[in-house]
Parts: sequence; C-alpha cells; structure tokens
Amino acid sequence: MAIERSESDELRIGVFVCYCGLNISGTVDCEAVAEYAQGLKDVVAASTNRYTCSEPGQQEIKNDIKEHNLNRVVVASCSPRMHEPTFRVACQEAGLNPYLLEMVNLREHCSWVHIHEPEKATEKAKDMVRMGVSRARFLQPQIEKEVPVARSTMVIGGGIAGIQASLDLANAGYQVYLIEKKPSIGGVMAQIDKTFPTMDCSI
Amino acid sequence: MVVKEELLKKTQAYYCLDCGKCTSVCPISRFNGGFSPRRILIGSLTGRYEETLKDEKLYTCLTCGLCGTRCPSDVKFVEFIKSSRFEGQKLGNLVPCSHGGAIQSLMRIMTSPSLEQRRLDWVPRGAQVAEKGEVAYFVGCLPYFDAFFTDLEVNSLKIAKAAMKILNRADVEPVLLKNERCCGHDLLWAGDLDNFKKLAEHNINAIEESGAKTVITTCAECYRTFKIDYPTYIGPLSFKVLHITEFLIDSVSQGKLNFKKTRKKVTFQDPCRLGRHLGMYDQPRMVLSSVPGLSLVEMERNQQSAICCGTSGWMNCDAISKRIQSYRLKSAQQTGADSLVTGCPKCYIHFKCAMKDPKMGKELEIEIKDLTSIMADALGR
Amino acid sequence: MTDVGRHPRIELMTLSEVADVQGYIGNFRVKVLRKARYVDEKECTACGDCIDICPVIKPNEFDLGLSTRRAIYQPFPQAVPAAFALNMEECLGNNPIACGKCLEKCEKECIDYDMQDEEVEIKVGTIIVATGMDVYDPTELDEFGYTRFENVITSLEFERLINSGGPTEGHLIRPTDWQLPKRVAFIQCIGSRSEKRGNPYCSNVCCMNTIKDSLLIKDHWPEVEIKVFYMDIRAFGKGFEDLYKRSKANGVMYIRGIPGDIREDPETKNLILLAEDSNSGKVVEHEADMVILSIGLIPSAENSLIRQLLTLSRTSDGFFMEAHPKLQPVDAPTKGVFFAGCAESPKDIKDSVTQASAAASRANILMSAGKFTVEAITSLINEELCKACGVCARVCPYHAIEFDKEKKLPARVIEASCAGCGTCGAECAFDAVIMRHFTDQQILGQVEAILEENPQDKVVVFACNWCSYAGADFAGISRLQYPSSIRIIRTMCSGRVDENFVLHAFKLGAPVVLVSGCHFADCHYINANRWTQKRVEKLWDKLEKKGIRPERLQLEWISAAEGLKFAKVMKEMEELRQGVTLEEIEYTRKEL
Amino acid sequence: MAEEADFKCLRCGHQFKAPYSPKDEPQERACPQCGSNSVRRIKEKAKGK
Amino acid sequence: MAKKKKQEEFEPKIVVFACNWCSYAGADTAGVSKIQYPHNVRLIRVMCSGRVNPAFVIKAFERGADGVMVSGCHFGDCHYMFGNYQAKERFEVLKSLIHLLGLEKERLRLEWVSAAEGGRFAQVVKEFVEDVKKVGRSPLALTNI
Repeated sequence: MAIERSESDELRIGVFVCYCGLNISGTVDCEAVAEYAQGLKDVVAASTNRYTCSEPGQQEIKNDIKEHNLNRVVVASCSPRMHEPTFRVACQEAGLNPYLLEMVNLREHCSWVHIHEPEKATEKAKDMVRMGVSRARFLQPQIEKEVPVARSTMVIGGGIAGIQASLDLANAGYQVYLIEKKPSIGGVMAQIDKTFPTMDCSI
Repeated sequence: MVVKEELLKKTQAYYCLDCGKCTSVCPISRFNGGFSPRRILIGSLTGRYEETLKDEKLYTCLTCGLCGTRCPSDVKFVEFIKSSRFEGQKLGNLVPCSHGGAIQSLMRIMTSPSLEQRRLDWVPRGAQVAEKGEVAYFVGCLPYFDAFFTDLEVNSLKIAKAAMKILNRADVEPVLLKNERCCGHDLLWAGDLDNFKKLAEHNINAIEESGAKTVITTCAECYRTFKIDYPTYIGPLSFKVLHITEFLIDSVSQGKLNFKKTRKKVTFQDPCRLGRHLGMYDQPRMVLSSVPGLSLVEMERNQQSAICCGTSGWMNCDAISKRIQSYRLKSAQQTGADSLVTGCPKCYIHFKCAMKDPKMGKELEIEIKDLTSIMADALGR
Repeated sequence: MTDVGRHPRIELMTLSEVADVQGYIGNFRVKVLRKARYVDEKECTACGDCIDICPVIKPNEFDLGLSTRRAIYQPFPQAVPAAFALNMEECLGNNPIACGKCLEKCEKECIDYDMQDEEVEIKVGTIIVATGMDVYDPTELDEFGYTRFENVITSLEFERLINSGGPTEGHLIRPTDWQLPKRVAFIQCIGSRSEKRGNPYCSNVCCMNTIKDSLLIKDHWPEVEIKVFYMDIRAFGKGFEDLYKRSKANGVMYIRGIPGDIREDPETKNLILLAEDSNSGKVVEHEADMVILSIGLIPSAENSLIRQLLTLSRTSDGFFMEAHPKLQPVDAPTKGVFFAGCAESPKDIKDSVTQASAAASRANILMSAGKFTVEAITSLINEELCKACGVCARVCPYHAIEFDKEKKLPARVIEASCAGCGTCGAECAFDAVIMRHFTDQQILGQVEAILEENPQDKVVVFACNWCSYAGADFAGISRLQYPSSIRIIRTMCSGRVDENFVLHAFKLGAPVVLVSGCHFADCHYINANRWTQKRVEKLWDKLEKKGIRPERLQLEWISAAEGLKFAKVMKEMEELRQGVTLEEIEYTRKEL
Repeated sequence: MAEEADFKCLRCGHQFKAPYSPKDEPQERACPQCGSNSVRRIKEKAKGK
Repeated sequence: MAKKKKQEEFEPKIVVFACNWCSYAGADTAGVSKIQYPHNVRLIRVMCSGRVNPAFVIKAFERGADGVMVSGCHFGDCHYMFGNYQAKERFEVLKSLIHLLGLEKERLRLEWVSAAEGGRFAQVVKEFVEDVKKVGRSPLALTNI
C-alpha cells in the first residue's frame, strides 16, 4: 500500500478527551478513557477538558502541541460534522497541518446512545479512542489547492427569481447569461394579476 | 383510553387534517347528520377512544370506503373501524345485528367442525360437478339466504346456478364443497375475529382437501375475504382465488364462451368490496361489454364514487339504510336502464328488500339482475 | 423585466436550454442550445402586421388556452424580448407550396424560415438555478370535476380571467355563459397536503393567493358571494394577516371543511358542493356558479435534466436539496451552484426575490474573491502500481479521472473535479489509488483497533459521512439507545469501502460487518453507492463460496434524517452478532 | 413483461420475487417483510446446487 | 357401540317457546293437574308464537340446544288474530335452515296447545324428548361445551 511513513518521522500523538459538560462525562468515565489513551502506543499526552471546543479548551490543544511537540492530534468529543473545522483551525494556529487531526465521536455515537450502560459505554469509548489513535498514526498533511473563479455567471430560468438574481449580479459588475426556455422571460409571475400582500401589479 | 400506536400506524389515523371530506361524501352522513367519520376519528385521537368503542356508531359505518377515496391523508378509516370493532368485541359490545342476529348465529353455528350440511340440494340435475379437481366453485351463503329470505323471494341461488352454467359451458367441471362454511366476512366485520378464523380454517382445509388450485366465487364479499383477509389473518393461501368476472374475461378472451345479441340497456352497481376494496372497476364492465348489443349506462355516482347498497354485514339495517337504497335505486332509474346489475348477492338482496317496501316500493321498481345471472342468460349456443 | 432586456451585462438567451455542463466551481463550461426563433430578435419591433395575416390559430399557452394566438406570436404584451416568435411546428410557411404570408408582410424582413438551432458554449464561474415550478394538475382529483365541469377552474386560470391583460380584459366571467358569477367558491389545498393524490407538502402560496383573489373580486364586484373552503389558513408573513382580516371584513365566508364531492346541475351548469363544516359538524350543500381550485405548486419538469447536468439531488418532495436546510439554504451541494426561487421549494414572490438576492450575493462572494480552495480529500494515482486497466476512470461519477485506452498510460486524476468519494480507490485491484485522508492504512488501522480485543463482541459498521454517519449522529442527538457493541468507521462515501476492508475485518474475527450509505437517490457523489451495492453483492458470493454465511455482511441505506432507522438497524445487527458462533469466527479466520 | 428474479433477505430470511433485469442499473431494494436493504438475488446456479 | 352407550346417558336440553295465552297456560294446567312430563324442557314465555323470531331459535341451537319447540294457540284461537299464522310461516323458514345445516328435522317442532290441553302439553313434550333422544346430542352442543 502506498505512502509509507518515513522512519525518522517519530509519532507524537496527543489525545484530548472532552467532557462536553455532562453530555459525555455523564455516561462515560472520561478520566478513565484519558488514562487508557495515555497507555496507547505513540501517545505522549492525554488529558480531559470540560469543553474542548471552548476558547480555553482550544488553547490547551495549542499549548500541548507546542509543549509536547505533538505531530498528531486526536480529539474525542462530538461529531466531526460539528467541530472538525474548529479543531482544524486550532491545529493550524499551533503550526500543525489541519489534516493531522482526528476526531472521535464520543458524544453522538457513544454517550448519548448508551445512556443506561455507563460501563459498557466507557469500554466502547476506549475502543473508539484506540481506533482514532490508530487512524491518526497514518494521517498525512494535506494541502488545499486553489482554483480561479471566472467572473461570469449563468442563471437558468427567467422567472422572478432568475430575473432578480441576474439583475443583482449584472449590477455588481459580472457578465450574466440568462437562459430561458420560453420565448419570453417572466415565468409564472407574469401570468398572475395582482400580487399579495401589497396587491400591486406583478409585471 | 388511548388509541393503540399499532392501530395509528396501520391506519395513519394521526394524519387526519380534519378537512371533513370524508363526512361530506359518507352515505350515512348524508341521511344521518349525527354520523361523521371525521368526528369518530378525531374523537378517538383526542382521548375519547373508549367512547368510540362503546358507541353504536362504530357499527353504523358501512365500511364502504368512500371516505378513503377522498381522504387527502390516506387515512385507512375502514381498517380503523374494523380493528376498533375487534377491540369492541373484547369489551363485550352488543353488536346491533339486523334480523335479530339470526344470520350471525347461523355463521357461528357453522364454526362447529361436526356439522354435516345439506347445502347442495340446489345443484341442477344436468350440471357437471367433480368430486375432486383443479377448480372449485365457492358458493357462499346463497342457499341460506334463499331459505331465510323466502318472503323477499330473492331466489339468489339463481346466481349459483348461473355460475354452474357458465363454468360448465367453458368446459370446467367445478368441485362443489359439501361442507363449505360461510367465508366469515360478516363475523369479521362485526369484530368477531375468533369465529372468523375458525370459519376461514374450515374453508381453507376443505379447499385444500378437494385438491383445487383455483377457487372461483360469485360474491364480492367472499372474494375480498379470500383475497385480503385470509392471507392477513390466517396466512398465504395455497390456491388462487378468482372472481367470476376474472374467469369470464379469461374464458371470453380464449374464445370458450360466446354471447347472444341483445338490446338491453343496463347500469352497474359497484359493490364496495369489489370496487373500492379491491380496485376492480373495469373487470365487471369488460364482462358486460363482451355481450354484443348490451349497453352500459353509468349512474351519476359510479366506480370510485359509487354509493353503497346501504347495509353491510347484516348490521344496523335501519331507516337510513332504506333511504340510501331508495336514493341508489332512483339513480338507477334515472339512467333509463332496463335493469340494474349488481356484482354482489348482498346488494341484490338489499335492493330487492327496498323494493318490497309497501309505501315506497313501487316508485323504486327496476329489474335487478346479478352480474353472473345476466351473463349466464346471455350465453349463446 | 425590461431592465433585463436592456442591461449591458446580461445576455438574455430565450428559447434556450442547457445542453451540457462540464468543469467545476469557478470554471464551468456550459453548452447552451439556442432554438431558432425564426424571427430576428433585434430587428423585430413587434408591429403586429404578421399576426394579422397568419392563418394558423392555436390556443394561447400564456392564457392557459383561454384565448388564442397565431403561429407567429408574442406570448404576452409586455414580453421581453419584445420580439415575435414563430412556432415552426405550427407554421404552414415551411411547406414550399403553402403560406409564407408573414414573410411578404414583414417590412423589416426579419422573418427567416431557414433559421437554425445553434449551440453556444459559455464559460462561467458560478451557476444560479432558478428553474421555478409548475402548477398541479387537478384532473386526477375526480371528485372536483375539473375538466368534467366547465365552471370548475384552477386558480391560475382565474388569474388570467381577472387580469386586465387577459382574454376577458379583466371581466370576471364564468366559462359556460360568459356572465358574472354571483356565487364563487374557492377550494384550498388542491394537490397539497395530500398523501395519496397530489403532494404531501404545503404549497405555501395558495392561502394568500386565494385571499388576494377574494379581495380582487370584492373590489370590483362587492355583490359577489364568496365562500372559501379550507383546512387551515396559513397567513404567517408580513402583512398577510391584515389581508386575511380585510377579506373577512369584506364578507368573504371562510368555511372550515373541504368538499368531498361536486355535482353539476345539468341545466344551470351551477355546481353543488357538499362539505362538512368541521366547526359545526354539519354536512351542508352549497351552490356556486363557479368553483376555483386553489392548486398547489410542484417541482418543475425541467429539474430532472438540470439535476443530472449539475449533479444535484432532490429532497423527498422533488424540489432541489440545499447544502444545508438551515445554514446554507441557497447553496447547492455542488460547489459554485446556487438556488433561487421555487426550484428549491414553493415560495411566494417576496421570498423568491429574497432568495434570488441571497443567491446572487453568495455567487458574488466567490467571484469577487476570484479564487476558491478546493477539496483536499481527493484521490491520487500511484503511477508505479497502476496497470492502466481503466476501472477507476469507469467508476468515477465525476469523470475526474483521465485515462487513455490506446496509450495505456497510467490514469491521472483531475483534482479540481474530484469530489473525494473514493470509489476508485475501492475498485482498484492493484491498490494504485491513494485516497487522501482516507487511505487504506488509515481505515485498516481503525479496523484493527476495533478487533484488537474481544472481536467477537463487536459489530463493524462502515458509514458514509453524508448520510449514515449523519444518521448515527441524529440517533445520538435524539438520544435513541442502541447496543454498545457497535463500532463505526467513517468513510466519505460507502463507495469507498474496499472489499479488503470487509474481508480484513472478518479475518480479524469480526462477527458482523455492516456497510451503510445514502439511499440511492441521495448519494452525495451522484451514484457512487451503486458501486457499493455491486461490491457487496460480489462479497456475498465470495463469502458463500468460502463457506461463510453471507448474512454476516449486511447492507443498509440510511439517510441523515433516519436516526430511528439507524438505531433499529443497530439493534438488528446486535441480534445478528449474537447468532454468530465462536466456531464460525474461528473457521472464518482460517479460511480467509 | 418485466423479468423477475428471486431475492432473499439476509436479515429476516424472507424470500420474494421482484422485477429484475441484468441490463438494468442497480436499484435500491428493500425486503417487503422487514424493510432491510440486505437483499440478495438468488442466482439460478445456486438454486440448482 | 360408544354411540349407544352415550344415548343411554343422554339427557337432551330442550327449549320451548310458549305463547302466553294458550301453550304457557296449557303448561300451567299440566302443572295444576300434576301431570308429569320430562324434566328436559326449559320454557320461555312469549306473548304470542308470532313473537318467535327465527333468530331466537337459531340462537338456541347455536348455544347447544338439542331441540327447540315453538308452541302457540290453535289456528282461530290466536289471541292476536293471526300471530300463529306468522309463526307457521317462520317455522317453514326454520325448517329449511335446519335442513341446510344438516340438523335432523326431529330437533325442531311446532305444536299448537290450548290453555285447556294440559295433558296434551305433557304428551307433546314427552314425544319430543323421546324423538330428540333418538337422534342424540346436537353436533353443536358437542363443540360448544
């Protein structure tokens, strides 16, 4: 399989377990999870925080990156669909490529869905952190590329919405192509007599 | 009492938008302002389900399904009523049966396994009947109806005889089941699920023993019961069920049957069970149209919008039923048709009864023929 | 409207359709098919000489067939461009021996029977989809008798009847006798809020439209009796409630109950409506001279083609799906594409205009920046391992992989087009595709981590980022409980799930593996999940051949909204897991 | 007439027939009994065994 | 044979519908006169034999009656002019239903007994019980117990 990590690149993983108030810690023993994480291979720092997404929480990540010279970060908190962008920025601000972050979804996929089984949930949380660490080992920096954006737009449909969008963009200085299937623009709006709530003419 | 979640799910009752389309078309509501499907449903949903179960209106519903054709939310009101009647049965409801409950009693008698009926006396001498075979003709309650309604002179066994004629003419020697039971339709719709199941099992066993792979029926209710309720409450059937119209369509298309030319003009009463319950609107019309020269004129309300014959499951036959029947018969007269063709023996009996009314009867008179009989009469050489 | 016609930076292309879209955000190449107008748009002054002479009479679509037009016509007086168009399918002139009358009559000589359709290619940075909507056809609601009874019309037909530019010059008449109807009934929710016939959603505009129409009638003819049959009146916008009150103050009767049946009096052609007034519970007959069906809005028929060309998806109501219903309501899931107006959902004019301006603004943000950062999660070909078989190019939903069959050179990924689903990576038999940020190693690492301890107690679930993973999130947010044996591995698309991932999991002792993704219509990567299904089917065969119960590999489509389904399926997975014996697992380990 | 094939649900074991043609695009399938998408087509060969 | 054995033990359950004016009074006369008759009968008083809805009789069979007798005034004696003619008509319906169901005709009986005919009442009942005993237990009784 491709892209082998170079041997010299020593792995230094930091794990941050979030309480999310009581959302996670109410079910999962976060301290035990952090302790477990500490024992995993390549993990050099593991800690807990009441709200990792808060300003102080993010600051702690940044501090730890610098202090422990971390080169991979695992945040065990909520869904990446929620806070991945937040933590990516935190990594970036600490000088770490944002793609070297891995998130473990303890809240949506563990604490909330196993509320009545705290012990099993804690075991699952450990497993999930192990999964995250395991994936983090193979994370690679990624570079986002930029593409140019042409200063012209196509509007499909010449009803009221198409007309408005075309005029706005044309007035902003862009070239607009307005595509209409019928011989005239106007759409359904043109067929209507007066319009609510002002009772004035539609055309 | 709260409506059970299962029932809500099955019938989508909670989708009700309270629009009242159901009530505005309901044949009962038209003549009985106190009856409203919408209010039954909304009442049940807003914590008064117990009242619904105790209310006699639960049995007033004809379960004709006209409300369902209009409902924007696809609430299965008929199913709601049926299932609620099961609940009512558990509470020991007294079902308002017509004829003193005699017919329901007869059906419950038939649940007895040791019964040895003499129900085949009507079979014409020349008819070809098989002991065992591929095809069975399920006669239904016709012999009992004839015995019970002697005063109405219904002679509904004409239907059975007509079916025999058609089957024999199409080279089918059907098995007639000596010990067939009522299909259970009426018990089911009165909420008596236990006895319905007993009847169903008797019938399924009898048919399986006969070796029949196809069962033909001339009754819209039997047809629905076999087609929908047996599989639902008993399990999949090992045989095919055909309504006589389906058999006729097949036979005619295969050239096995032909018909004499006629100049009759008829109108057709869609039975609820055949039409709205099973979506068979075209088949009976196709069958009628295969008779050369026979013209079909539709009543003002037909097919999906057809009005029920006024009574269902031998329950709650009252002044409202009579008014529905007379309304329907007048619609039939207005078409200018020579005869009113019915697709269900029950419609046939109910209309016959309405015309026996000493006050109104004469005004309502129109020749009534069952679909099977009219087809048998039209058979050519 | 006229501003559009004369704006120097708007090129108006009427009688035109989008034929093809290539490229990606900032760099779309669009082919537009410009159909022939047969009239020179620039020269024509709409003098009308040609119309007077044209012998062909056709129903006027703009007036919904309530008036007529000729084969050469202007759709309506204020049309933009203000040029006539000739419908060649109706015109007799095309036939050499036939007509040609308009050609002779036109002094400016702007009619050209030989005009050809042309294809134009344009390059644009952004695209705004404003395909609008269509209106519901109530014919299928037979109980209302639309098309059976002449005096039952739709609300749009009513608009034409009361419009001073319409066929009756704004005089309200009923179709059968051309007299002013004395009693008018409106019926609401026609084709809307209906599970069975029509559409389940509320069409948003019909209540207010009826209120407006009732006032229009009352303004001109106060003596007309108006009844509105409704289920709920939804007058939630600014100024809407005032209008509703005004309508009531003008004597419009609002009756809560929808008629279940309409009959026509054969002599007077009046209509008899039967409705239950749900406030009183009484069923009452109402007689009306004219019935107006307040029809709902439906997704435009155009949408399906545009959807394919721009790789968009639909919500269950058939309108376009936005990138996020609350936070990105005008963005399409395809970057650089935005929605304006009813293409996205039914809305009134004010909302359409608002959304159009929002879409313009969103597009403006991109274009004024002049550049855009593209997805980092893309695939990359390891040229050394590539055997140039072309499978990756074939399965790519975005045609983002270039591959030359003849030259047999290694495949190449166009990064700007790649959306990062990973289907190529899963299909490549030679592991020559590196899926950035979702590499084989990363995913296998997770599989190994799950099954390191007590593998027999765990269920391995692969979930796609957009639907199933989000569905799992939704289950969490809703606090739906499911067994704790579940371990979820996120991939961007279910199409990323390589055979190896599944087999590796089984080899390491997984009792049950579930592959889950978006429903077929919802795949974020157009149709990458078709390949998921094919791959799982192949795996079932493979497992069976090896004597492993195929039941242990499960497949499920779970959308982001189906938290309930997710939890239910997880419970089923746990049941399945309990049915897998240790001997089976041991056998599997050996066999693989 | 549309071609049909036998399918088996790998969740509840229910077997059923559904329209199928090898020419068609893959379709989303669900078991009519339990609603599961783990629906496997039973191929002719397998039946013969 | 088993059947015979059963017959010996068999005590049928018999329902008698008796009209208030004649038959019920007849039964009274039998009682006053201490005329003995079998204990198997259960009397239901109705005002007229015309009141006997076929449903009553069928219901009796449904619930396991081995025989049902309807009894009223002799023709011409009906307290309600023609009620017993009605009863006769209905009885015909019942006869054919019983026939269809496969029940023996002996299980159903229609008798006219006047108020004075105490002896006749006893005699009729006795005969009927004997007849029903001969045909044995109702197949419905066997299953409905």
